[in-house]
Amino acid sequence: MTEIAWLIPIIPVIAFVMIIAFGRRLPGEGAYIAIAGMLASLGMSIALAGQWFAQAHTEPFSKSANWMPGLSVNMGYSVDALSCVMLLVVTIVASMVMIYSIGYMHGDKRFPRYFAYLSLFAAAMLTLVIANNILLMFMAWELVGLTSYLLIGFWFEKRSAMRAAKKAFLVTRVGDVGFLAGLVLLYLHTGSFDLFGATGIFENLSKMQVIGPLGLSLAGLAGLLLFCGAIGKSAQFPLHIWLPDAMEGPTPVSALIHAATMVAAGVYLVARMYPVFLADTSHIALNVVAYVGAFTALFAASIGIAQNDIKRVLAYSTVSQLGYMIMALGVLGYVAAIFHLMTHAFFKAQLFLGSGSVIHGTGTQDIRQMGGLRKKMPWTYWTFLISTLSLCGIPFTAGGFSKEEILTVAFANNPIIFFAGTLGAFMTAFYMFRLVYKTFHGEPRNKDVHAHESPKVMLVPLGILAGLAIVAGFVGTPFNNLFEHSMIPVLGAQFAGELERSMNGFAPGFNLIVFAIATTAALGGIGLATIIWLVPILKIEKLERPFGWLAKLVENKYYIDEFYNATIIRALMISAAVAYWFDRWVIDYLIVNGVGYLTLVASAAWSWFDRNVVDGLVNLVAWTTGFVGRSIRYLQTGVTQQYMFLLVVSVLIISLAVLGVAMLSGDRAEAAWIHLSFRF
Amino acid sequence: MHIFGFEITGYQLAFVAISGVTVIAALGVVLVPNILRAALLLGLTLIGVAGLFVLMNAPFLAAVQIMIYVGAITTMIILAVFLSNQVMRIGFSQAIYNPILAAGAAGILFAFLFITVANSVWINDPRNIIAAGPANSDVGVEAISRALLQPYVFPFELASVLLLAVLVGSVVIAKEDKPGA
Amino acid sequence: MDLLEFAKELGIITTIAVVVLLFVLVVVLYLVLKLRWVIARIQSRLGPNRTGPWGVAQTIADALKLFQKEDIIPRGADRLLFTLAPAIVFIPAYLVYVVIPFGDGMTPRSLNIGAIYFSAISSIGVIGIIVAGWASNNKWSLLGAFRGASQLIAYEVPIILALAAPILITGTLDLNRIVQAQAGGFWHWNIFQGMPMLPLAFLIMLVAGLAEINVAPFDIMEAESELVAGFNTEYSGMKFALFFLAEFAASFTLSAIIVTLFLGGYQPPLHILGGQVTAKLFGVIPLFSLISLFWFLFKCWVVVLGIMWIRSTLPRVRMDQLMNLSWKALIPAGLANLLLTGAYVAFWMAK
Amino acid sequence: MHSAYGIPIWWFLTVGAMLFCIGLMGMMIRRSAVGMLLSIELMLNAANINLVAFGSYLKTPVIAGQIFTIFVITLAAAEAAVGLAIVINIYRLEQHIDADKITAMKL
Repeated sequence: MTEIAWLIPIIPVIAFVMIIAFGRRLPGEGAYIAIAGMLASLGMSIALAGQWFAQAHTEPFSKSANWMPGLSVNMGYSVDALSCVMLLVVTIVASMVMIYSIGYMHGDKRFPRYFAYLSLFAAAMLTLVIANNILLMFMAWELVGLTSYLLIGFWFEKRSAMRAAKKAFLVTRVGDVGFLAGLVLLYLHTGSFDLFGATGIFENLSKMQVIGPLGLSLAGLAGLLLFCGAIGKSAQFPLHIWLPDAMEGPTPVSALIHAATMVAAGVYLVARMYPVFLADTSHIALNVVAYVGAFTALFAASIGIAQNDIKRVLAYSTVSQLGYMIMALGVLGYVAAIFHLMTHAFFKAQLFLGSGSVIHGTGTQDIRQMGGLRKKMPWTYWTFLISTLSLCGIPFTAGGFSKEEILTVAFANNPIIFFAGTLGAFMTAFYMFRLVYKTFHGEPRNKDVHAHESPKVMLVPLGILAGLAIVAGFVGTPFNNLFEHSMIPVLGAQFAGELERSMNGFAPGFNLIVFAIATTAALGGIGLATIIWLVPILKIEKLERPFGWLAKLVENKYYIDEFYNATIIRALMISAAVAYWFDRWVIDYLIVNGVGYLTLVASAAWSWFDRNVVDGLVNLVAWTTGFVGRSIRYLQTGVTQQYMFLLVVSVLIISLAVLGVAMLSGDRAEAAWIHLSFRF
Repeated sequence: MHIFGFEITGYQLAFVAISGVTVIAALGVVLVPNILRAALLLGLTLIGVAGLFVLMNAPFLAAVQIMIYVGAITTMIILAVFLSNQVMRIGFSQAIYNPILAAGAAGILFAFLFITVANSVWINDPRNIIAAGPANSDVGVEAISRALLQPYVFPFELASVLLLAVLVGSVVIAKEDKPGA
Repeated sequence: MDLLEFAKELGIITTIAVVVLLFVLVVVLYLVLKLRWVIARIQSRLGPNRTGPWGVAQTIADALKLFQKEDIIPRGADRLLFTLAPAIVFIPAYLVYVVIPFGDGMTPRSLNIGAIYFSAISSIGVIGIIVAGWASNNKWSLLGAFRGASQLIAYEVPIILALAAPILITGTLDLNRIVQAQAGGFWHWNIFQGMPMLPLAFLIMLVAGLAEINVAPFDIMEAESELVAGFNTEYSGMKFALFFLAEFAASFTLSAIIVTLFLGGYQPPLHILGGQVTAKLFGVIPLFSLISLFWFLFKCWVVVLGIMWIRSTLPRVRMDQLMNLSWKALIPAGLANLLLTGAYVAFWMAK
Repeated sequence: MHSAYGIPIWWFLTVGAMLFCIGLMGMMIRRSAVGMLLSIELMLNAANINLVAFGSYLKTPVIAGQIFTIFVITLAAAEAAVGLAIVINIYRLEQHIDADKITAMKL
């Protein structure tokens, strides 16, 4: 199997080409081709993973082909535990989403193209996870971004979808610049794009131990640059703004790309390049990773509480959970992060597909319009609830195991991160159950919405994924962590040792304190949500009187629902609103206007004055650019001959300049040029 | 044999003759106002370049040059000239206000190149090689075909894909749009 | 190579050129006469029989008449190109003779890329035809030239494809070595090798070659009933003679190439009929080359007769039929044939 | 046969430079688009001469120079086909192929 593993990404490519070429003439208008291809890839992935884990390999299998002789640029694939797990996750979720999409996209006028895009995305994603070469990874990375763009903007007649697609593409591109810089840096210092092998990047990281300014080592710098890419793709603060908007795409796409696979690519990238981070003796890079992740986790969770669009709640939840994984990577929870990536892929894909089923059934995305759907959509409800429990980290669900492992590692390494993680778990449970209660419980709030259960072709994937949301966790229970045994050797002997040294001999296992705290946090969140929305013990009216100065704002009932539920939540609410405001105005506004990251941090001091000054500077820059552009646009005459003439004159000027510099600097060899010693 | 104190070989004479024809024909290509004659002169230039290839011990390349460049590309250009009905268009571009300016720029660039080329010390200058005897390996058809199918097979296949794309693409571009189609 | 050697080389080249030119002239004179005889015989009439014994001097008389004719350049014609065009057509047709192995050791100039040289040089002629048609400033001429150009371009491809098959089998581009590889009896000739492929290549070559030298049934570029006389309508006298010469020279070249590639070149059909045996019997060494020259010319004569037979019996095809035949039949067949031949060489001959 | 024939390499390079500069000049002064295509072919040939010269004049000649030239010829054929198709299309649209007047891309 390992010899033909390269076929796994090729099959969807073939499906893509077939659907693009023949479209509606294929069986099922192309859907069956795409699904057959995906199932074939899934079968091969299962066979590959089964063979790999059964044989207990330690060395990654890696094979390359040379592109062009003379250039040391290879293309190849590698198989190890990490890529096996990623292959399984991608193929399973992609198959489920494709099957689901038959029902969801039924009757769409661009139905075949949708499946073509999905196949292309799957191919790119599979290439990304199987590549053994960072350049190939980068290409697949960009291709994944392209398909994400195409699919977010799938209904491009909608102006908002078009804008969201552009936004997603451009915002992730900011991070990609970092990624590109990082890979160039790695190439310059290790002389290779390959990951494995004696000449590969990982074997030559010792060349990058040079300590630079701020005590940052070269490896750390490369790691941070690569992490920039992960920030963009995995929607981490401050580049998370594209992901909520990406919900404009079809819901199955959100499930596949913006919940389960592509956004996890950032986490995968950091995990794949983990030796680079471990080689960073200053440990700055990993700390940055940890704090960015933790901040994102809390920040996004607090926004999620205040959202009313079912997909946006899930989107912020995704951002928050990705922050969780990134945070785990930062505190040396390498295995825990990948484990959470896997479980999250299953239950979050399920949640999105479930929400898609709800949207399909009710025709709206606003949870204020829903309510009482439990009876009308029992299948959707129960599967949704299972995944929610898994996401909240209830013990003995997949999410429970993975979240607990992350917290255990954080507990051992960094108390601040541990605290943040616990708080995040609490908030997650709170807003997820708010979502469940408002959507499925109580009475229908809008009589115009006539909900109905979705067709079987949509329910079956929901069921399978919900099952996985429970079962998938048992590969990594704290008592017998099969996952860890196979994942640690991926790093190679040297770095696996490094990881253990860094963890001071601490082996994550079952830790009663952590278990108790995590479970309490999750149950606490659920409980708080219950007493507010399900069994209204905490009455909103009672809380109105002490805060009368805000009473005028709450004349609208729905508004009260949002803002005045309990005193404990009030602080959270305000911070959520503030964070939302911060997100909307400071980050969105300034980045879109091309101001850099530093300006953003300065603006975070909530100073309007600052913002005006910076804005003025920005306008000055823009004006200067515009002025220069206006001035030199007369050069663009559209006449080829004039371009040619300018080209020749420029070449002459450059040659003269080079010559002049050589003569002035007294370079004898160059200066001899002018002596005209012809040798006829 | 010595002429005016220089030692001159027959090959050098052949070189001078061929390159003289080539360069004069090339000048004609850019200066002759009648575009059809310019295209024919391009054919002559290309044949001259093929002759230079022969002098550089690359006869296969010379044949390929004649077959593809002269036989195919020049024919295609002449047909395009007819189809675009622009044969007798006389005069030069007015985009650069004076053709002399363009000629001057190109001339200065040539002076640069010439001084650089003629002044450089070429380590394998034939005057160094001739004393040591010929240093030739089998630079023949077989070597070319081996190189094409072994180390360069990827670009070779890529070139075939490119040609296919060009075949389809140029038909699509040049095809007249039928109304209603 | 010093200058003296160079001068000597120039002398040899000039001699070869003159000899080949004379040979071409003689061959063309004979071919024209023979063509008229053959067509007359096929049409049940006598043909030229008055000038000289059996009419053999007829073509010489015709040639003399042509040389005396007034050389007309039409008004409005591009004088320079009008004058150059016959030369552009004739010179490549004449240059091809340089690589043809007429007999054992009787190649004017043996090149190791002979086959490619042949297709490269013969592809230049198209330009002359187009130029002639345009320079005449006559719509029939221009139409004839366009037809000719599209026809020649279309049939260049199958010829090269067919050419490739025997080259693959013998493994060399040198025409001399291709002939040598076919020594030892007619069953060694290329046409009987690599069984279904090379005969097919022979057929493709023959059909495409007929079109390439634009004789009936493929002579639509000078179809009298449609285009007066095609691209050479306005030509007369010496210039017309050059076109005429080039056309017949090309038809001999075609048969020579077919003979070289497929019919064993100068090799005798049976070993005992070859020069070596005769030389041993009579102890006369120079006979050796002469006998091989005889066999070459004999085979060419047979092929030329075949071509004349075809051109005098088949009706002319239409323009669209002509194009379809090349692009939809000959080129696909040639490609498939090339593929099969490649497979044959790779999998059977390697053993 | 040896690769040198007594001709110094810079003779070839000079011819290459001449053809290149002539082609460059043609690009600037030719009015019709077909004329500019002709000039491009000249420049490509100049590059070919240099490639083959460098390949042949090494102490052990390398085949790469000729291989690259073959690729260049291939690309030139492709470029000419597409370029001429575009020229014909432009002629159909504008009834002329004056590169001076084709300035739709002008800002």
